[in-house]
Amino acid sequence: MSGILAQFDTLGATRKAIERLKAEGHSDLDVYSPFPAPELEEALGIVSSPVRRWALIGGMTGFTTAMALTGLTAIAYPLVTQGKPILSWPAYFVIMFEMTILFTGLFGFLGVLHHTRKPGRLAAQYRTDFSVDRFGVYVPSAAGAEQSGVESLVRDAGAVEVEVGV
Amino acid sequence: MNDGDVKYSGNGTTRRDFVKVMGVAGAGAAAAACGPPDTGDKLIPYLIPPDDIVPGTNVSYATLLTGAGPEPLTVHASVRDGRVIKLEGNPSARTGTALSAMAHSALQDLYDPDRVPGPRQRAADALVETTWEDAIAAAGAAVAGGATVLLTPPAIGSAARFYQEWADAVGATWMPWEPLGLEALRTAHGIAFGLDAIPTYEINRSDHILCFGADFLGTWLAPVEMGARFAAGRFADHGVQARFTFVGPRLSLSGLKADEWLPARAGTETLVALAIAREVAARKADGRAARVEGVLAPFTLEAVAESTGVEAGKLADLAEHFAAAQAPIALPPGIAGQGPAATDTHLAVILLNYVAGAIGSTIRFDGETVRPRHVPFAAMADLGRRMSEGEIQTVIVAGVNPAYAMPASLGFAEALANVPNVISLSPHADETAAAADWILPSHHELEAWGDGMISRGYMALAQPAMQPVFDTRQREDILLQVAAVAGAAEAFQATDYRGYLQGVWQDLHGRLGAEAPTFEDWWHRALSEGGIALAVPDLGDPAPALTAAAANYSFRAPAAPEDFSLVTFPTVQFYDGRGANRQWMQEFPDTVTKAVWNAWVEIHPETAGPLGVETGDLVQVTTAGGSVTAPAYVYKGIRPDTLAVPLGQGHTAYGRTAVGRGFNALDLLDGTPDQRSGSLAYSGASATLTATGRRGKLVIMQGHDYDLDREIAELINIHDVPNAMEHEIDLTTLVEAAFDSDPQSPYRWGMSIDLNACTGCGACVTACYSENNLPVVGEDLCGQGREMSWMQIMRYWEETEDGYHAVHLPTLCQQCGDAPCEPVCPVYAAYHTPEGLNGQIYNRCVGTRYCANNCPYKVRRFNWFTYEFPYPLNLQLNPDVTVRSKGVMEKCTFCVQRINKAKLDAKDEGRLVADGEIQTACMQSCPTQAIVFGNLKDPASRVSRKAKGSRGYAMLDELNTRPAITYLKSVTHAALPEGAHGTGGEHEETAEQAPEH
Amino acid sequence: MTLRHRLIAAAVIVTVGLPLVFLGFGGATLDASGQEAAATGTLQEVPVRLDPIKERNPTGQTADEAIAAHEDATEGPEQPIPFNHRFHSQELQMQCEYCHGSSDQTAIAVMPAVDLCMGCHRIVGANLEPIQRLRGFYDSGEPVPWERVYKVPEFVQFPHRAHIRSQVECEECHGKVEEMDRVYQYTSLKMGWCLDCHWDVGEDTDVATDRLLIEQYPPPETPDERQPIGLYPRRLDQQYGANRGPIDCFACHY
Amino acid sequence: MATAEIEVPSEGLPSLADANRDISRPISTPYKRYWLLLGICGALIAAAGIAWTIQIRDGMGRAGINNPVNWGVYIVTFVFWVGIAHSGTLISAVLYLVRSGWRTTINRTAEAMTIFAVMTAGLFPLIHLGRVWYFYYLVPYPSTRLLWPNFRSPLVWDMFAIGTYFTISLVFWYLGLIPDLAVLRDKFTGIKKKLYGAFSLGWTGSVRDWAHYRRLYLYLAGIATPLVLSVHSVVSWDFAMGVVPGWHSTIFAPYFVAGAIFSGIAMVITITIPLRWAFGLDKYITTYHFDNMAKLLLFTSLIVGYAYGMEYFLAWFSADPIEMESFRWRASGFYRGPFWIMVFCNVVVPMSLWFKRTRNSLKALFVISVFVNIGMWYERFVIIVTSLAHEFDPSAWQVYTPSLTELTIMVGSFAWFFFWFLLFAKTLPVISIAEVKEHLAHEHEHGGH
Repeated sequence: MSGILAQFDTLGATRKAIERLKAEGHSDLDVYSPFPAPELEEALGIVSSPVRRWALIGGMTGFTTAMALTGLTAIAYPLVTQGKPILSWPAYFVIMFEMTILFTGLFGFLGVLHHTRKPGRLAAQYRTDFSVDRFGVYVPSAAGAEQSGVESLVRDAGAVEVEVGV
Repeated sequence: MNDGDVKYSGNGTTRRDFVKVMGVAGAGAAAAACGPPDTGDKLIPYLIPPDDIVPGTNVSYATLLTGAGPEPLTVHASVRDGRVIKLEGNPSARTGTALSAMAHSALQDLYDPDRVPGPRQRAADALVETTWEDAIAAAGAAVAGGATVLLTPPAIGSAARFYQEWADAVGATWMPWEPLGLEALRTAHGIAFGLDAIPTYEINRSDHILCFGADFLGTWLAPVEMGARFAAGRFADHGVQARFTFVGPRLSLSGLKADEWLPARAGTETLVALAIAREVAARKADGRAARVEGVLAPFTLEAVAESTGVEAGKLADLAEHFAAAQAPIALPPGIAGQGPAATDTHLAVILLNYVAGAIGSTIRFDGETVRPRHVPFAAMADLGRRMSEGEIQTVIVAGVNPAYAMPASLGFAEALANVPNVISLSPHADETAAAADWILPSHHELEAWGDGMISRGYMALAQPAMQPVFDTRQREDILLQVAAVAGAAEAFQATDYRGYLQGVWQDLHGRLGAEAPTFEDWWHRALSEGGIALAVPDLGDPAPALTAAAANYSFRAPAAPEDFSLVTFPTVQFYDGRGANRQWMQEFPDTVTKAVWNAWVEIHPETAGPLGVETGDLVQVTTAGGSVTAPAYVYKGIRPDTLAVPLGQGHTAYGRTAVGRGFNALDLLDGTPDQRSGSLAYSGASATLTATGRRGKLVIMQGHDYDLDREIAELINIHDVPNAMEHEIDLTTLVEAAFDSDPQSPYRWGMSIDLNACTGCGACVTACYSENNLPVVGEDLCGQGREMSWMQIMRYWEETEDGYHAVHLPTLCQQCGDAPCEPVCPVYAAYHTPEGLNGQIYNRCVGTRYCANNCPYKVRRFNWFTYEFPYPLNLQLNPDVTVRSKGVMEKCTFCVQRINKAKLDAKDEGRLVADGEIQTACMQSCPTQAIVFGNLKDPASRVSRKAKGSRGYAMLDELNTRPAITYLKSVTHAALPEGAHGTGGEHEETAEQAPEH
Repeated sequence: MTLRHRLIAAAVIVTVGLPLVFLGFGGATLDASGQEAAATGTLQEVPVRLDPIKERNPTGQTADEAIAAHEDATEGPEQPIPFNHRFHSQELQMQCEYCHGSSDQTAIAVMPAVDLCMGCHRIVGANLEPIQRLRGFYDSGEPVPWERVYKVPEFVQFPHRAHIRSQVECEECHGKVEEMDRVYQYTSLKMGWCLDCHWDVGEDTDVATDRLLIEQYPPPETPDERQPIGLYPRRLDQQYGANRGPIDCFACHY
Repeated sequence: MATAEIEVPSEGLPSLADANRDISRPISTPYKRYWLLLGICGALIAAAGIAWTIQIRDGMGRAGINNPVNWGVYIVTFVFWVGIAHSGTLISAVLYLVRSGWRTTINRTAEAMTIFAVMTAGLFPLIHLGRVWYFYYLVPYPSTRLLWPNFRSPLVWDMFAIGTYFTISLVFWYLGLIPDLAVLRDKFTGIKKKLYGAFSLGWTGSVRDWAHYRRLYLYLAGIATPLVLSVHSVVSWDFAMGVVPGWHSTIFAPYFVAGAIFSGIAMVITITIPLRWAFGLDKYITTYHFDNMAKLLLFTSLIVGYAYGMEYFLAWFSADPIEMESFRWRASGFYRGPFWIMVFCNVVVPMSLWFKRTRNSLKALFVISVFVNIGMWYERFVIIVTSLAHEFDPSAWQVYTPSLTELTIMVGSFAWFFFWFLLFAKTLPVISIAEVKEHLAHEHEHGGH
């Protein structure tokens, strides 16, 4: 274990540190934040999330499932009410709409679980302060020579606390 | 349902034995979902298979009902597995399959849980069980003691002969008695023509019916037959129909159908009749007119108008029209018009008929009508006196209930207590039985043998339709056994009444002559057909001459009452009170007020207003006879100076259903008889009215009295009939449209209801109860709007120019082609069948009640609770129809069980269901044939032709629900306000009252 | 991680499974009991009209064996009198209709009257103990309280006559009674089981009615354009076209 | 996120750590009154349970409903709760989409309210069912009957709409909770730690996770918005699809949605004010938030008032005598009481919100919101009961008065709702800590230099 964990207490400092580290060629950083911070995502270069695809597939599945459910069951035992067609799509559309939304949401959630590897264990480098007010930047596998460089870099960026060999 | 040919009970034994077994199994089979005993997992076979019965199928037995209201009816008792489950008119009878509500309810009389289960004996104040042997012995001893009186209902036929012979044999007096009797009518005809007869009123041939109070469509003489005649006379499709004028202080059920109403003060109908007779005579100026000139002279229009409270002008118009009529007919006062001078009134009407030429044309003495003679009320009053003076040792009361039906002020009940031996042969624990020392319960009519002449020359035969429900015996058998003990056995050859009956019929058979069939065949044919037509002797002159007595008759001027004059009237549901023990009748909305489970006092708005009395407020009515406090019903169909109360409620015994409901109107009568005929004065007593300021309880099944011009109940003037149609009811689009029924289905079931023919008698409503296992929910639930009747008759007022006119609207599921109730059901419990019915699948229903909300006609009924059918009422349940339990929606199905059966029969024979093959229960029992059911896809079917008629309209048409029911507009001679269908100015004010019910 | 995978698996089942389920709405098979499967199974095997006599080949069971067999049988309720159907219908070659006669006229099952039993058993097997008990019932005027085997729910109207008229074999619903020592409920009587036939009755049961109907009411040339697949789709149409058992709810439930 | 417009006073601005502490304080602090309230709720729920049991045993007759008026207090209360359920997701989703930062402090409470309200509403379709033991007939599953539900029935739409709404709201709410659960996990020890840990699914706040998280949150907000609108539209179609005069109207969907938002906001206010006081969250829920909510309340009140007027206008404009009679009777007939209560509470009272002083006085706001809640219950009563009581066939007219059973169950439903809410308030942060931190952080950055 030769990672370096630096803790910051402001968004700005964290962001600076990340940018410098990336400039140094450290791409596989783990950054922790007590609240959603778009700035840090930018700094890390995260542009989009595959969750969107999950949601799309979910929505389509929901729609088709609802279509199958309403249409096929209507034909399965065709019974007439008030002279309405056996396949009263306008009426069935309500069901399709609802199930589209239902599946979109559920699939999206599954997507998030999948991509965030949840549920799962806490990473070794996680510190409870991260859920209070600290930002954490973890540089994994910094080999001996680099260690000092990274450490000074983060301190320089304004790290309030640095652990080596995490 | 009638399964093909009618069976007769060969020798009674087979059915007896099998009933021993099936009685039980049957109960279970029927009691399906409703709780009471179920054979559960046992299959009970016959011991010995009866020759004429297939289990699970109906067999009809032709028999006779004499106790169901004023007219005897031959019926088919539909028997399933040994239980009578339905009564239907005998198709071969003149009235066809029609029956009255009261007749249908005879079933509940038969299955009354509170019938006397076996012989009873008085010990101290209680009636305790005893054995038949002891009872018979005691009765025999009592009879042997002499000074015996036998009270029975009147009869023609073997029974009459038997009672007389029995009375002679044991030295007793036989008094046949009928509370709502026709003695006054008989007496009047005696005076007028020296005839002791009841004529036949052929109103079907008349073009002007002038009624002086007789409720001929409800409770007088022959409602079912008269209903049919009336409908025939009022058939309006050709733009002509009989004018109908009603004279009297109160609009009865019949009055509601009248084109015009002359509200004459109670008791002054006599004067009206005489005045009109005088006018008619003046116009006719023929021999008959001359004959009565003298007696009519004093009754000028002015004088009469003065004392009757009817404008002379109206009288003149009426007389004018009546004189001009081709076949006029004037109907007598009936019960409600039977005052202290009843004979005078009747005689006045007879004179009117006489001068108008009705006697011999529309009123015939050679007609079918025959009614048994009976002792007048006065004789009963006298009997009461003799009883209280101890002249009577023994009274045997069989089938009448004097302790209730005699005005309390005469103290008949007290007098009974003064008789050493009171022996009741009544099947019911009625007031008289309650006062008896011994009760020897007799069979119900449907369990007994009997016969009777129901119309001239037609001898009807009654046979037991089922094994007795309780430990009872044939009434006449009891008398025979009693006679035997009293040592008069040798007077009779026959040992039981069946034998006696056959003896009598042997004699009849003897008269037939040579070419007659053998007695056995003849007898069996009579049994299966329900009777035999006998040769009618020549009756002489149909238009007899007026006697001198009548020509010089001195009419007494009716006494003017100080405060109010009281009218007591019989109702369709209770008649003289005998209907009160039947749940169906208690829950039967009164034909006029739509009140249930109670009795009321009818008050005119102008009278109620100043007193601050509204419908449901308690008022006190006091007369010389007594005083009652009862809820008021504010009714515009009554004179402001008149109060009207219904007969038949206020029982102190007679079973759980009857006891303690409303009041007994007879308590208000002081029992003054009419001097000449000895009939009881049911109207004309003077009464006082006081508001108690308290609120009573009167449940009215009609929310609001006006249809607010919503195309619900339609009334048109006779002249508009040809062009009455608002827009063509195009049957092709109505039935061909795929969504009304499957294009490939040969059937689209439909119905047409002729509002002009409908008299509101309610036979259909009760028929539906008995066919479809409808539960009875009781007064409270009715008050909460939870009644279960699939068919209700709404009574809507329609304004006319100088008054109002009632339209009776039978409301049932309209089986819409485009039904709002169907698509809202989440589970397809409500759906559309390929034959155009609105299916309602009870076992699928989860009870969201959305369908009922969405039904514009409000004909769906919800089971708020699981309703009980206390034994033996559950024996009446129809096994072909599911008994619904709590949480299920139900409604009229057009008797789908009958439809399905007919379809099976048709398939067996490889044909389509024929027109008229299926009769819904309501159609079947309608006296006026106002209801026609059939296949709308068959353009030749009766219903199709009716629906195409010019008077046809669909209820709430603008909703485009495409109902399968086409109503035919009611027609009146009265002028209607421009454009209006009768909301009049009432709209605002009446709409207000509605919720307060 | 395993939980995560389970979750995802669940999602896949939902997406793929549901439509499949709805496609397979043939239904009864989905949660039908084994009995139903058996019932439908035998349905195909049953030839159209069998000559019952030829069908039956006696196995030489004796009366005593028959009684014992009934008492030892495990399926179905034990009867108050150990009546052995196999013995009567297979050994003695009696027809169903001999005892259960008028089923073709009525809705409810027709049990033979004790009188009918006594018709033979006054003499036949009079010495057997069960027969003596039967005689006891007869003499005392008591009916035999047979145990009910088949019970259609109260809210179902089942007319035997219609099915017999449509030439449905007794054994299609009641099984090969002639091979039962003690009669047991052979079919489930579930709605789905009824519909299996009502939807798919063969063409050979065409009767006059339906030809007549088709002549009088030919299908409309132009189907109602208001709905894509016809407002009353095939199955409902054909209950008139051929001698289908109706699948209209109101045919059985009212 | 653009948060500049937030005007939280920079002075005495709580630190991020304060936020953790303050917001999660109630979870650790014991309150006597809390348990008392919980007990009362429990008792009322038990009473309602008994009432329902009796009704199932005896039949629907235990309720006061009758033939023309087949739906009564049960459906009224059902619609009422569905309405309450609306503000929650609305505030969260819609305000999230339009980036109104002021939602932050109330969205958690509002969403919780949604979920519990739907849980309450969902009971009533069952309670009002004549044969509740057959409710599964409504569920589409392959059965031996080979029968399926009728998807043309608005009631089935309802089932799907409510079901979806509940599920999505739950996901939305839970997703928002995860980071806060992580906070609690780190705060506590022992069993509490384990529990919160389990539910936080091992959330670390890794920026990558935040990315997925924010994406889904956005989507959920996106789909929840049309969902909110659809759900109450579907509920309104339960009535609008009927032919009943007074129901059969095209304005019902927007009318009901507006009404739902109206009642929802009112309920949020009714609940947040005592909550704020009890948990001392003045720093986080400020008059600024209430002012905004009050404005929204006023606005929806105007819409609802407009709808009332429009109903009458349409009745008159249609020139349909039946419709006209129905509305005439609604205002002047047997049920004029409920009608005028409705008008007073929903249209007259909220007009006081035109004044800033009222909007900023929490007492006044509380009273007004309670009035609105009452008024909205009566609105549903008026729509459902008066329409049914006065339908097409005059002879079938009949009025309805609620029975004791119905009222007990209705009261029980309120207890049931608050029971869950109390549990929530005591075990979960009533304000979204993460979002609060987000804002505070930015404030510090800006306020800092």
